[in-house]
Amino acid sequence: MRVTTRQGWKWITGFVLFGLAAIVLAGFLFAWSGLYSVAASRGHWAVTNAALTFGMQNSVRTHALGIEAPPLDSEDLSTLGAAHFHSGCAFCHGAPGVPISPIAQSMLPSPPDLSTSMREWRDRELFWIVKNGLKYTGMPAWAAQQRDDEVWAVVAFLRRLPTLDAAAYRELALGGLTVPTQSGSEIATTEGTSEAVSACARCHGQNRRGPDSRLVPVLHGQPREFLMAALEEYAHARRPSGIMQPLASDLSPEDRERVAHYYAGLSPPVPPDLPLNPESVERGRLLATTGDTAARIPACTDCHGLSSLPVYPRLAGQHAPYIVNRLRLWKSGLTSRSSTDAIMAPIARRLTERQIEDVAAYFSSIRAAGKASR
Amino acid sequence: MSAAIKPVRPFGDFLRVLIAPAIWFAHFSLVYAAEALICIGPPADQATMMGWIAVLVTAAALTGLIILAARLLRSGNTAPSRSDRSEAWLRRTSLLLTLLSALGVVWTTLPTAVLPACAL
Amino acid sequence: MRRAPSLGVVLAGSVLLGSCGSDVQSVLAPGGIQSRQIAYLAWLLFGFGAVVLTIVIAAVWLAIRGSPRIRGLLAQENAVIALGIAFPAVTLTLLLGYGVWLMRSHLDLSHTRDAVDIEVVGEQWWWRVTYSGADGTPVASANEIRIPVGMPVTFTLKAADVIHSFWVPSLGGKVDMIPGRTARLRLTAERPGIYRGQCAEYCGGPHALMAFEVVAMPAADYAAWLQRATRPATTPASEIARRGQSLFLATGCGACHTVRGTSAAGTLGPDLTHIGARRSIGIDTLPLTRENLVRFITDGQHIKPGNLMPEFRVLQPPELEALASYLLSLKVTDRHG
Amino acid sequence: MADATSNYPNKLPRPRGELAELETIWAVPKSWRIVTSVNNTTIGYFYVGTALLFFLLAGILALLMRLQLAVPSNTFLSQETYNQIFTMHGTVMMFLFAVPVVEAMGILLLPQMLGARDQPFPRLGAFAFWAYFVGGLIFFSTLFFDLAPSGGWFMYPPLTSSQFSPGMGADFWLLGIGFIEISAIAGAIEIIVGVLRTRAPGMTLDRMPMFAWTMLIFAGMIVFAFPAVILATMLLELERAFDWPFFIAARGGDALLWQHLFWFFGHPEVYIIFLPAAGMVSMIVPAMSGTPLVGYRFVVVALIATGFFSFGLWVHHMFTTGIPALSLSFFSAASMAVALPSGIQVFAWIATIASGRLRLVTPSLFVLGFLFIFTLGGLTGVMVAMVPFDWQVHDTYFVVAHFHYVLVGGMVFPLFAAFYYWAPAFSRRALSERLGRWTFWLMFAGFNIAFFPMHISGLMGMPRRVYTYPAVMGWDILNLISTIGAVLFAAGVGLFLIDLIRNLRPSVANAAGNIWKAGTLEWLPNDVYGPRSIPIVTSADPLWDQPRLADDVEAGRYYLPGSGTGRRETIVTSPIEASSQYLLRLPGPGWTPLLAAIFTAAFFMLLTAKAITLALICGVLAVAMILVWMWDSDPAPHRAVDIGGGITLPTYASGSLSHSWWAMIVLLLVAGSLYLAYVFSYLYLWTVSPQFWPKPAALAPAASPVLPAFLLVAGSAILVAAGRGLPRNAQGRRNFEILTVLAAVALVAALISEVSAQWQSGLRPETNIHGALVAMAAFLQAQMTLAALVMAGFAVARSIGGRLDCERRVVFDNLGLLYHYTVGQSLLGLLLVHGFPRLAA
Repeated sequence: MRVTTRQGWKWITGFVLFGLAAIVLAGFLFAWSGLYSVAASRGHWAVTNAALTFGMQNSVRTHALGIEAPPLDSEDLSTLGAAHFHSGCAFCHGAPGVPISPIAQSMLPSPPDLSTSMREWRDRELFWIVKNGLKYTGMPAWAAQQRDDEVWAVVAFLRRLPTLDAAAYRELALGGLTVPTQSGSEIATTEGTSEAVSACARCHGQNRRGPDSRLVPVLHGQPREFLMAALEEYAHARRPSGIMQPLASDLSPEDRERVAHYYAGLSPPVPPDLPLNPESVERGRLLATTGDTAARIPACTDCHGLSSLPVYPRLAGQHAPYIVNRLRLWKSGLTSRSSTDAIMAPIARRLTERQIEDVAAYFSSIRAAGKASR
Repeated sequence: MSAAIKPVRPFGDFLRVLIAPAIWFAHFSLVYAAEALICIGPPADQATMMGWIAVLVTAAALTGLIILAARLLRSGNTAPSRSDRSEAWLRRTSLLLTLLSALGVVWTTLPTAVLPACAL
Repeated sequence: MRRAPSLGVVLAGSVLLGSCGSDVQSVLAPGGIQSRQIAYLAWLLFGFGAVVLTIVIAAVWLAIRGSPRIRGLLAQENAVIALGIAFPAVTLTLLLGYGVWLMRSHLDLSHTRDAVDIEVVGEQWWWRVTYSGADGTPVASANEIRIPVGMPVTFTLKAADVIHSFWVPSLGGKVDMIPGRTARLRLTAERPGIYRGQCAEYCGGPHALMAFEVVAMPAADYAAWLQRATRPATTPASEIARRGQSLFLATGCGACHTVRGTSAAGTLGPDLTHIGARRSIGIDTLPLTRENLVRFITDGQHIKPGNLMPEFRVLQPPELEALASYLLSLKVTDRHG
Repeated sequence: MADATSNYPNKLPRPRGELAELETIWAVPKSWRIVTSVNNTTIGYFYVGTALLFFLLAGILALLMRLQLAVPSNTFLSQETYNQIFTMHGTVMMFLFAVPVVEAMGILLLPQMLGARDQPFPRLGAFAFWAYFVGGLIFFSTLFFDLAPSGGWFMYPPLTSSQFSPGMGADFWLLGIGFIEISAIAGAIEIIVGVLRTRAPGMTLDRMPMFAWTMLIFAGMIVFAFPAVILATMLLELERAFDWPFFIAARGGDALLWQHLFWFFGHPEVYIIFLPAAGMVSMIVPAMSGTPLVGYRFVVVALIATGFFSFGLWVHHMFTTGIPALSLSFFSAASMAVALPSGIQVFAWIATIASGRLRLVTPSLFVLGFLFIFTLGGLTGVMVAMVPFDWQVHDTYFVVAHFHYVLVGGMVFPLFAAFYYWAPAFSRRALSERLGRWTFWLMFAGFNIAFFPMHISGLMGMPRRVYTYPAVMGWDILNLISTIGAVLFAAGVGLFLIDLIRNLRPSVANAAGNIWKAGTLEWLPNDVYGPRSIPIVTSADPLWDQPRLADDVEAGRYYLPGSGTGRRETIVTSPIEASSQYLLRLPGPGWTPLLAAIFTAAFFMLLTAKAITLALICGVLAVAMILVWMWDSDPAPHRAVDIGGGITLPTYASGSLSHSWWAMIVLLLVAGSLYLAYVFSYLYLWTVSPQFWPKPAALAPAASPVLPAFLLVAGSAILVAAGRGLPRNAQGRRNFEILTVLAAVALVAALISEVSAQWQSGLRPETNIHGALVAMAAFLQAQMTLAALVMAGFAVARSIGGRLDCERRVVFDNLGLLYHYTVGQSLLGLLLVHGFPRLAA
């Protein structure tokens, strides 16, 4: 039987179209019948699993192509990342000395134990996963999509994770906090373990001890009004941070007031003697105290000085990397609904990269002048 | 078919039409540049300098235009009527352009008689 | 055929000119020597334009509908020479001469020493005004310019960032303010009054809202006013104003604004030493009232999008109340001495 | 001669298959391959269509603005959106509509009008169109990504500097517009060579259709005006990208330099737009009156005078910048002078109308509307030329009204007249007379209602470029009227579109034909190959004076009734008398112009987005595409061809006879204008801030330019020697190639030696204006050196490929022109940079 080419094409096209329609109809009938089980208890077939994994891996690789990783070997980054990992990720993924929760293990797919088995992702791919999460797996996206800097901190930590044993992990993630042995009654009656309660201190330090990561602000001695306003803005997601938003929203208004009161009452820690470029500090001093008329930058000290409004932060003795990071965030266009950001963001955008470094060096070089008002 | 095999007139013949407006442009540029340069100099004798330059440049430009016009008219008179049509056309076009350019030169010069140099 | 609509348009234009001519900022409502001369020139030019337009329309009409004799006349090259070359050559020579002569009179070659000198710097998007006080000390102000009537005023015009243009139509022509250059403009108001001016060179963002007012006052009043404006700010008298003052300083307003007599000495924004005496807030966008003041402090980016003052939403209503009270109290009182 | 019917160049009947061969050779590629077409009619349709698209887009932007301004304190558009929209409206109308549409009309009409088969450089024409199409669309789409520039179409720094416009919008403007200007210059080269060298035999200068005259002067003005703005955009982009402070006052730059350069382009630009439109009117008025143009010579004089006088007007956009009064008055005088030619033209048209009988059909209506609106615009032009009056109305709505009267009246109305007039020549059906009248009256009434009140709102103090105004100003009624007028005008344009859709059926082969009984050659029966045979022209209106011409041409009685060489071809004639010189073989369809345009566009746009590597790859690909297309051009000499009438034309020409030589000369005039604009900038900035010029001791040593100068002169000598030794056969090639490479090396060595001497003397471009200017000289030298280098490599490659010898030498001739020009420019640069500071000190 011979068919001319043209007829053949017609026939094939018709067949394909009909076949497609049939498949769509059959699919709909199957879904409508409810025969498919969505149970997480059963697991996927191996072939489904392989296909899903294949798709996921390639999706991540492709989407991460355009991302450029910053240097990740900084201690500040990984320390901050560790602290967040402990409260945000370890429940599902485990950590050295922290087993995966049995509840998390019952997810489909069950989350990988990152402390022992981590696929060989590139930095940018890890970043993409942490930032965007993974559909259908339970891996959530980063709570504050504008804060790439925080995501990179987690990636920096993940890079260090395989080298850590339980003790080193505790030191890094808990900020050297020691958890006193608790009595049976204490364990039986308090809500959680003592680690969760000490969430602030893990990053921000306590008493005479400042933050371990210099990307974390020193809260000691900051005005109570400022601390309360900041916590409230985090809690209501007006100030974006994937690290602070979950923690602040856990606290009741009274808790926030108490913790603000606590940090406001602390004496500033003695900053470590770091080598600073004296020229940079001097340029920073000039800018901070007199501003730059040509670039329309007002003097920093007019708002960040001792007699300024208590909702403004004091900057003396603050970590330089923290200041730099914060200013760069605004400069790169961070949109925030915080009322203090509304004032600072336009000014920060006018600073040059060098001015940012100078002014941060200057503020980190001076000592906070005693205790701020309570 | 004689139209197609006539000897080729060089393009320069056409460019000659542009001499008159070019004189205007040169005159214009010179007085403008003179004013600009005089005004960054010492203020003492700006006015006299500008006056002299204006007179000299304008005299030169007008002389040039008059010579041009005279030559165009003369060649128009002397050339026998059988001279080729293109040339006659170009010549009369040049003559009219010379007239317009002369007017342009006079207009450009007019303000130098009224306005002081460099005053803002 | 086309004559009727065209004349109609001209007529309608003249009627509009005459009837709805609001003289808030009009070239045709001159209040100064320079603007009056230019207004004369304008009317002269309109007359000239009307004549020429009529000639052209008539010629077209005749070329289409005229008698064969007239059409024959129009169809000659001589008509082109007469109407297209000779007529414009004569009229334009006259106009050019008049224009140049007028420029000469504007140059004001006999610039007198008793002229008032005022420096105006265009900034994005406001006007920094500096008067020369009695003993030559500079007196800073902003966004409102006071001048004496009948005296020539010399404006020294500069730009701080981009190009602006200083223009008060009822007093005279505009002059651009160009970074790195200094321009001068002489204006003389003939009668007292308030003349609106506006930036005429596109300067980005809220260029449309960069207006100002020139208040022309009798020479004696002006002298007295300048005398008062030279003094530092009054100390706040009421409790609420005193609270406002300390808030003003604590909020960091002084980083950008100056209030002479206090520690606020910023120069990025307008000088506020006597802001309570000004007529408007937000560079002539709103009349100066307590409510508008508060709005501008907390919601300035809506009133004047892109302006360089951040919104101070950190302040609570009672604090804003105190701040506004303080600012409104900043005015020179008429107590002499 | 025309009456001698027995004396036609070619005898009938024509051989069978001659016409079919012509049709095959000139066939336009079918379906989607039509994008590879280079026929002037195809490219012309695309070009006009794209320009109209941009007219509509920019018109929509105008409507948005009018809606925003309809009532005071409106919030329909935000401030930033409005600023972007008015910037884009001006930019798109000027750069993407006005100039391209005129070039498009030129590409579409000129070959037919001149009796040629096609443009002399079909692929260049296609490249110019595609570059404009791709670049224009990308540029316009920035509006949808909030990346559009917002600094005004005039882009004054410092507002557009990186400090005050930090986003990418300004870069899109600078690179996008710079790129579209390059496309305009490509078109101008095409038009100049086309008008001067491809006219039908016998079409002397004084028999040229007036539209061709205006296009010639239009293109000539582009050659001298556009380089100024190209230089300006280069300077500003270099300042934004590398901090070379050309416009930053603190380091000796000057914001006014931009204004000088921009308006040195910008004012002639107005006449660049107006002249071709006036040319269209000069074609339509005689045709509709049925009589030759009265005062043909006067009109030509007016065109030439306009071309010159318009270069003396640029400061009249700067009357309020505080320049000395005397300087201003020079420009006031020149502004008066330029009114004269316009007067001449207006009265020449009126005289023509009077000498014939005007048929009041749609094209005539648009012409009459043009006369009224343009006269009014010209009169307000005289007003703003009066300096004191301009002090008041500059930058107000009075000026907005004025230039819309001049541009819409002077250009859009004639263009619409042209659409209605020429549609039958390019469409199977004419446009509708009934819809046309409606269109005209809506547009005419709408225009006047929209723009006349703006004169008054301007006088009442309304500045330009304001996104809102308070109610107290009393401008609200006038603005509302303007908005209503704008809507009416838009309705007129909309009606025109409906007419186009209903009646326009593009086709040259089966066009409606000479329904107006016009007298010029574009009304001959045409097909894809143009006229069947190339006529002998004996008057300015051949179809009137040779009544049988159309039939005879179509029958193939005149020159070149078929193809002489089996390729596309057209007759090249002498520039003044139009006597036949040689037969030019033209390239057919190809992908290279399209690809070259896409890669060029990609190069500029990626550069804007700072994707440097990708941009460079695309740039190299663009050059490669151009080289590929050049490889096949300049075909080997073919035997001479008999075109009829006993005339045998050679098929190859070199030296000044070659059309390609003319194109290179025009290109070098562009380069020369650009360099003159640079020299002007150098001297101008010195007058502004001489304090930044270093003492002679701080300059590069006086001896340092000796080496580069020597290398340059030596290079020229070597290249001359290479030309002497152009190979006759394979043996001679080696020497020629070595010499050419040596010459290229000398050019590069000269550049390196100059740059290193300056660098060693401590000169840095970002330090101050002097450093930036010296670096700029090197930049411009490097640009020319690179071009000469590519071309030298190309010549060597052709020599190796056996495509260059002592007869087939056009590529080498052009290299020679480019090379010696580069040497001359570089020597002038050395003299300026090393000599001037010593002279000034």
